[in-house]
Amino acid sequence: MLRMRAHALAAVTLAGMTAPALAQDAKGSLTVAFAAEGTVLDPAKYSAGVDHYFIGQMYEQLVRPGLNLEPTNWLAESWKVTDPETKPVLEVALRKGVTFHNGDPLTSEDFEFAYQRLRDPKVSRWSHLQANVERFEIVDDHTFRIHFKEPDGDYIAQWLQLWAVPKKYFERVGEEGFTKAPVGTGPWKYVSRSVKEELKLEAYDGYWNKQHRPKVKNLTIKIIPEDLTRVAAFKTGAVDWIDGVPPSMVEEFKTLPGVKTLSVVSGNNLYIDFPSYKPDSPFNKVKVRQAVAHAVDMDAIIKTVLFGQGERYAEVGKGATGYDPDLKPYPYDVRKARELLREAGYPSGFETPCYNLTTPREPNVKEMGEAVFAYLGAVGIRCRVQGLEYGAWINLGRRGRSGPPEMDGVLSWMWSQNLPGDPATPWGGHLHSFVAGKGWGSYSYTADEKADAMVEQLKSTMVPEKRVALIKEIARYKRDNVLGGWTTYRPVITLAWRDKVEFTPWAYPGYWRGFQEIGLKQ
Amino acid sequence: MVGFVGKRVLHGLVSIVGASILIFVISRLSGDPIVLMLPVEAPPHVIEAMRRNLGLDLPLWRQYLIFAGHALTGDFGMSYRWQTPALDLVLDRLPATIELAVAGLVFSVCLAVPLGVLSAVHRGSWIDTVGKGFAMLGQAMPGFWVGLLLILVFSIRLNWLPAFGHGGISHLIMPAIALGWYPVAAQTRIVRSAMLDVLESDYIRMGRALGAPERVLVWKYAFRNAAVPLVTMLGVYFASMLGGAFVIEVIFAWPGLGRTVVEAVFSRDFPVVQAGVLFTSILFVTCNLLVDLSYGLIDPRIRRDG
Amino acid sequence: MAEGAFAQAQPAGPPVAQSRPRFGRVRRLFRNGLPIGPLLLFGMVVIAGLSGDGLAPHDPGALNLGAAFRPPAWLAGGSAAHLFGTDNLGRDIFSRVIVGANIALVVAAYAIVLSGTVGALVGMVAGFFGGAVDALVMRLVDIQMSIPSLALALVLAAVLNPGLSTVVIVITITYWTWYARIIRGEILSLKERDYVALARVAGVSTPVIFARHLLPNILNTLLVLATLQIGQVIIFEASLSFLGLGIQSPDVSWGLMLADARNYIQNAWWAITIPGVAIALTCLSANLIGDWLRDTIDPKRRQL
Amino acid sequence: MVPTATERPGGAELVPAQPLLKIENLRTHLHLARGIVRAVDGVDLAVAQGETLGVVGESGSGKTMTSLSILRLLPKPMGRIAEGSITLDGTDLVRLSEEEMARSWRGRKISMISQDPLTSLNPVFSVGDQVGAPLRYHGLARSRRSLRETAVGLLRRVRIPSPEKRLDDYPHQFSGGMRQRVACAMAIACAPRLLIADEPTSNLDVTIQVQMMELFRELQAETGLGIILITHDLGVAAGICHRIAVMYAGRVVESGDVRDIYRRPAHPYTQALLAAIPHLGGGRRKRLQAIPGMPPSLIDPPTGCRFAPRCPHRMPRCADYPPSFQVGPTHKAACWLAEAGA
Repeated sequence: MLRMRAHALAAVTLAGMTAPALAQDAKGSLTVAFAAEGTVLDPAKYSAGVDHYFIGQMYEQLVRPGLNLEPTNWLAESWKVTDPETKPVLEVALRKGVTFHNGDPLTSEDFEFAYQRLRDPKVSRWSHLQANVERFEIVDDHTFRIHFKEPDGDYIAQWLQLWAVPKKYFERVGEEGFTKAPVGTGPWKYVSRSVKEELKLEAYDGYWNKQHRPKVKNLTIKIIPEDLTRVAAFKTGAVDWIDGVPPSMVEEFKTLPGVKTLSVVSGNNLYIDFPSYKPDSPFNKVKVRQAVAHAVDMDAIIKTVLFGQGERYAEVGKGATGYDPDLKPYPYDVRKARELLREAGYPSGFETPCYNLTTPREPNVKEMGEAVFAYLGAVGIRCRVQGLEYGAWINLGRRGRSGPPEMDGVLSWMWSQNLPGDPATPWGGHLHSFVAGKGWGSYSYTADEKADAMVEQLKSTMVPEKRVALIKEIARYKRDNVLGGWTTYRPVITLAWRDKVEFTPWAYPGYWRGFQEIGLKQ
Repeated sequence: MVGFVGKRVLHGLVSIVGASILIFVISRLSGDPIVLMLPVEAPPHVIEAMRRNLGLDLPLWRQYLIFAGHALTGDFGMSYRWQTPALDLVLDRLPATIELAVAGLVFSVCLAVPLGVLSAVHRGSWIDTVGKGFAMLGQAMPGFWVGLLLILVFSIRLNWLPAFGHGGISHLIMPAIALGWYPVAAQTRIVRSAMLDVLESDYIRMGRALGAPERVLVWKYAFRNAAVPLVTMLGVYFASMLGGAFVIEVIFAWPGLGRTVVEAVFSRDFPVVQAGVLFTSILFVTCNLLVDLSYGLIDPRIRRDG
Repeated sequence: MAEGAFAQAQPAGPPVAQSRPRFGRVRRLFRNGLPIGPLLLFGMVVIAGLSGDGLAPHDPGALNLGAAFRPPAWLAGGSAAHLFGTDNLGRDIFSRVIVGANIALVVAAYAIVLSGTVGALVGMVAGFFGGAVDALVMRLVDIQMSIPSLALALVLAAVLNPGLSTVVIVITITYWTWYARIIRGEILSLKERDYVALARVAGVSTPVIFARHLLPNILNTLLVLATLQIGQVIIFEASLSFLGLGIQSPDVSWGLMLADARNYIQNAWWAITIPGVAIALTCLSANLIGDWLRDTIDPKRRQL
Repeated sequence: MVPTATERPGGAELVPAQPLLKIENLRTHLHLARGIVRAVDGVDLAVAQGETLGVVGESGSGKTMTSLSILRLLPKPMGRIAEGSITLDGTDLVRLSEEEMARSWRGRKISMISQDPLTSLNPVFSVGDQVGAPLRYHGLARSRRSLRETAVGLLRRVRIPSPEKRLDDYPHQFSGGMRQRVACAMAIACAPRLLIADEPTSNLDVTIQVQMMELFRELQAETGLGIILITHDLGVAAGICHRIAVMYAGRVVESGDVRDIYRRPAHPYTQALLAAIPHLGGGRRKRLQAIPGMPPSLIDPPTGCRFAPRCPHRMPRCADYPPSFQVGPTHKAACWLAEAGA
């Protein structure tokens, strides 16, 4: 039974984790502002990353990335996977002494209950993630096993999927009651919520993690989508912490007296895709795709259009599983790009539709798209630009659907690899070729047998070392042949808070907006 | 009186039902919501299951009948995005929009009435031109632009007013200005020309002949007559306030129904779009009815033969 | 028996064209002269619009990342090359304002012509024939009027995949009721006039009655309505573009420029002020011309 | 009680016992775009206490403009009193400031009843409120309750049936006649010295007209009120006026006791007016004579007698401006024909 070497560190209980630091009761209150709002407060009903902003404050998972993104046991005291290559069994030993906000102790039944709800498509939108799980076995109050039908690398990559939800409390108050008064094990207890306006939380005194816990009593999260208004709220002192400092104001915020800022990668990966699977399309030729990779000065775009709020990456971002520092993105070289186009048989370039997302899902994504298309035009790939708002953009990108005509040109797209990041699922969606009905390549414009084989193998690789090696191999192959699109940048978000606020940033859950450790200087 | 009310209520109901059908059909055509709800990597069978689950695979007319049936019992379906009953979402947000629309209307009337009266009393003088100019300016500037400039000046630079959120009066000032300035020109014009007529009337000259001070004549006896035509139009202006609120709420982070519907349209959240627009039109129809009934209060002649 | 100044018998609901003998006299006393200023201003917008990007010194779409956020020429750091400065992507604002005028006029022209014709036709039919037709049309108008215009526009724009043609269609669908309601009122009052009744008695066919008697009067009102609508259409398009459902880049519209510039209000206040001023001046001049037209041609229409 | 007229030696105008109102050489001009209209061009009138003076003439003869001059309610900014004096109880109203005129004269000492009862009452205020208003304007109202009582008293005085119940009704709930009575109540609310009635009955049918005249007579008898009755209807004037002044083109062409004017009209215009009144009975079927031609433009009025162009007895002398000749103790006429009888 091969112990998880990479996670050996995780198996050891972290030093000092359980040492009972003297937790004096937190006092005072703090108001923060988010640009976007989590929709649901029930982890099983989670639909997109933004939901983490709220769920991440009140609920917890078995494992999570630590302060420098290394896997850290959280609600799990220890866990191991046996027979990872044949019939894997995940055994988890729960941490003792953990209680829910209403005082109920955390037991294996709670996780079985969470598992049952995550499997049910009527409740969860991620039921397909439990597809490979055969059964859930409760060994005792603090130990349970998950038996897999076949190896499932993704299950491990996404922090063992399960969120702690109080079974007895849920069954007593029912779904309706639970959404009105949610209970979890997290550092923050639910107080009240007004959709589109604010979420009020209170520090949970009985929180199990004495070392990493909030140092302020009341927290109010305001929702202010309009950048200008959010900045005004911060400057006028109405709020003490904001996320999403507009890129154009980051320099100014860095110089503001009494204000601290933090610029971190948001976990989303942006790229430009093109129909390389279509034989009659110019993008079927690798030289044309390489020409695209050379044609755009992404560094200049990041500096001016994004005000430095972006980080170049080649296939896998820094800190993500399988990051290969030796794999460099294509350099900006207009002469090389034109030469490649000539060799590919397009001496005077060609016309193509270019689809740009106009809704700011990431800051300045529209302006970035316009800039990229302008650079392509400079080397001869002349764009007929069409702007699409989010709903239309998603509908256009999807493969194998009825409705608007198939995407037939250059498309500005994005696919989050989460934090710290694991490319397996995204590659399954846009590197693997599109296979109707199988769930592979739902947004893919690539058809390459070798890439397909490697991605399918990655799906079933649970052994961390093998997983990292395979990711590096796929990344190199993907980069050299510019498959699954050309990777441009990973957006960087900037948070800002006043000196009086003590804030230690945790990446996940909440994509840096988790207030695991926040307080007021005494 | 009853016949008149009955007919109006019937018309209102027809409008509301018609509006619900119109919005139901149009929103259904605005693309597939399932793809926006499920994660990008959800497999096709999960998508099909969700579509069946939500009944989106049924023919359009059957979907409407189901929707209408449920709506009558108060069930407007679950919001695709918020996964809470759409009705709760809408009813939570409706008061904020009403508050903003009323504030906008109050601002515009409080501006249009004095402007209209003064420019009528001092016809041709500089007050007349300045008044009209100020009112015309409002009609020439998009509300959202006014909002942005107000935030820039009063919130960021001068830090007098909170730039966002919902709370006391201070939160209402800028949104009300941004929303209310637009119809001021039209309202001023109505009050001004009504006032011009009234000031030349016999009963005003009679009042003057009896020694009434000019102030009493203008602001008591003349004004109430001039207010009648404006009141008749209040219903229409309240509707334009509701319409305008959509953009203003987005800028001022105002937790109103407008912003909810705007976001629901972008995320193809049909239940919320339907419930939101339906309640806005119910609001509009009721307030029109109230304005019609309120004629009697202002204009006694209506009471007798109304 | 001298007739009373005006009998204030208020019909239920907003008064349809209520004639006021005394009123006409007051207005004519104050018929203002030709609005020179607005005509000049609007003329400039039309010239800029018709010239497409002929007058524009730079290519409005050309990015120049190095020259982002250049202030207007008259400010420190500004250059004559960019009269109104540049925006966040280094594009010349002056050229974009000129091309924006083109889009504004195109949208206004198409939208007004379409909504005007549709609205006028429906209004005339409803007014002239009355009865069931009139009731049906009025219910349709009521239904659409009970949905705030922007909400309807939003849903429509999401259906039709935003762009210039969508903006025109959305505005037409929103504004035809405005024309229909007013033209119907006009027809109702004209129908009562004796010469129409006489023509009908004399066996004149309906289309001829329409053409000779009703149309000329309607044209007056339509002209006034159209000029008054220019301002509203431009603002409506700007609001749609601001929400992201109006004109899409690479097309240039003033509303879109405002939407793009709103995040840079700190670094480039001119980027958000100048397009706004362009909208304001165009709408102001259009409204003033509309008012002047209404005062001279058709004083009774004061309620518009 | 008909006031006795005493002879005033040499005075062109026989002045009644105690002159309430005296208008001397009044000229009121309207400055319009197309020129200066000399609406009132040298008018002399007088009204005694308790006397009713009828001012008769076609429309545009200046009678309404004269009444507006008395009240200083000329249309702003065109109307202006160019010359002359209007003396009431010894005070020349022309010299008074606007505020003073409003505070202590209009509605207090002089008040007016206008022509059309339908529009002379404010449609959106109750009758009680409007009748009480003059008392409020002039500070005669002590408390709300006493104001209501006074208003009820006033309405009773003008013969409005069950006034207590009707106080809170609105004008549209009253008939034309009733409304004119309410207007009358408003006019006499502060016990004025002079009442100017501008065509008070022309919009009423005959039976109501008679009642109104009866009301005026009663009020006059009770309070010694001076009344100026402006009308184009000689029949109505005959019924109530003690003295008549006939105006034509901004001038008083003839004035005198009602008996003198009706029996011995000295001025051709007055004769023509009288000939235009249909007589009941009177045997001979006389065709009503219309007066040919139109009143002259008042912007540049013809020199000499202004009635000359339409006068059947036109003489070369008429080219000169005829002064007022004394044709009887209280009877004057501005016509060369009358010179013989002076």
